[in-house]
Amino acid sequence: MRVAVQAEPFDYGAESAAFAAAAEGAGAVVTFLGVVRDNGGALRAMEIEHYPGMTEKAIAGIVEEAAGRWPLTDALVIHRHGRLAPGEAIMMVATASRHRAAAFAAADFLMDYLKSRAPFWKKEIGSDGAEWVAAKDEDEAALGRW
Amino acid sequence: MRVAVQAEPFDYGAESAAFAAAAEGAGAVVTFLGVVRDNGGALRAMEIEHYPGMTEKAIAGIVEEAAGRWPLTDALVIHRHGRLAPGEAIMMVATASRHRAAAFAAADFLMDYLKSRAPFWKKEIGSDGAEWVAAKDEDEAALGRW
Amino acid sequence: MTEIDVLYFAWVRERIGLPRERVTTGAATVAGLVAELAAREERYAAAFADISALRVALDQDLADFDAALDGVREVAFFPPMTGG
Amino acid sequence: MTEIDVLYFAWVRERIGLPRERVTTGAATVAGLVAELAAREERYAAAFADISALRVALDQDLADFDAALDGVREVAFFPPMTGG
Repeated sequence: MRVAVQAEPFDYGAESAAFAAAAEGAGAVVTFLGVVRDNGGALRAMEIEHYPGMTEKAIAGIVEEAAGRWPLTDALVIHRHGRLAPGEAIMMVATASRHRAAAFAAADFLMDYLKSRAPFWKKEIGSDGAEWVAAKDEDEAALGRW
Repeated sequence: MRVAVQAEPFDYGAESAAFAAAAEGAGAVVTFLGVVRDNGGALRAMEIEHYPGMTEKAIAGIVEEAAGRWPLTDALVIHRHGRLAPGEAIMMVATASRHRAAAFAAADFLMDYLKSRAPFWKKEIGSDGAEWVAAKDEDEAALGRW
Repeated sequence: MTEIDVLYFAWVRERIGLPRERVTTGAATVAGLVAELAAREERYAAAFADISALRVALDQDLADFDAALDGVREVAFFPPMTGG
Repeated sequence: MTEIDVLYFAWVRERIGLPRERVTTGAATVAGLVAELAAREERYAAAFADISALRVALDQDLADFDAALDGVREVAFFPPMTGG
């Protein structure tokens, strides 16, 4: 299980390949990659603020919760902070399990919880100003699925 | 949208990276990788038989069905046939969409349908003989989720 | 009477002992064709003993056993699929 | 009276105008601390005007506004999170 919170870009292909290669005994690997959308050209940059110290702790807690609910052989979370350009990767999640249902459910769960329970805040820098992204009711509601 | 049915190995990391790089406008990419489990050392090889001609057609139909249900910006299915060793990648699926829920649901859907509706048959070659893998009731039941 | 290509996969292929053959049949439906094949020899009877354990495709599309063979050129018999 | 580090993030930080400060307080609960802060200046009052739009963490764990401050060394206020 690995959690990385970093300003630097990460190599999604290389991380995915290394995760799969290390997933001994797993029959199923699921990955999720989040990318900054350009909103039809209106977005110049995305600023991601976080709470150093709490971020790593919160994500580790979410991963632990997932590992308690599904028989995972491994899990990975990488989340960036700082200034990102449209098209750049924000974060990725990977899960490995013997069976596909557990790998899918755990990755989906991790995303729902990272979205609403890890201390990150997104600000969109557009051509006509900057705005904090508002949390969506549907994101909070999604937690009720688990 | 790309479908590949092949005996040759594929490069999961490179395929994932290329898929993500081409996913213009998508905010979310989900991949699934299926790997041959070694069943605690009891498995020597996995033979995958398929129905040339129908296989490509059936997978293309499943991908089309997924694209009709969720707003996908792209999708990829690679499935191998022939003789595979434990630890080798059998197949992968990738989906891209603006939002994570659609990317997750479509990848999960593709896996359920590829499992039970694409003409592949697995045979496990063990130290004490060979046996065709039986379809599981739960795999057929999984289709009812959609 | 028409000529149809009949294909077998996985354990159906192994039980019958060949991957495909050309069959001359007067059967109107898949079930009729199955009855003709099963009557041929013990290995066919064994392969078709339990229809519920089999699937059928007509010209590479999944079909039912009561489907008509009208205009069909290729029939395939196989066990439930186990891809993914 | 005890000393507590108070941290602000995202628009709470922007509205108050600083990322963290050391606060001397006699408040027993988070809600008590919020009342003290809101009474200070207009920018604090603005930041804490709608508590339902805020979240709080005590020593880096999410908590409720009626939680006690007993032994807490770090309190953070921020809007609902938008990670992922």
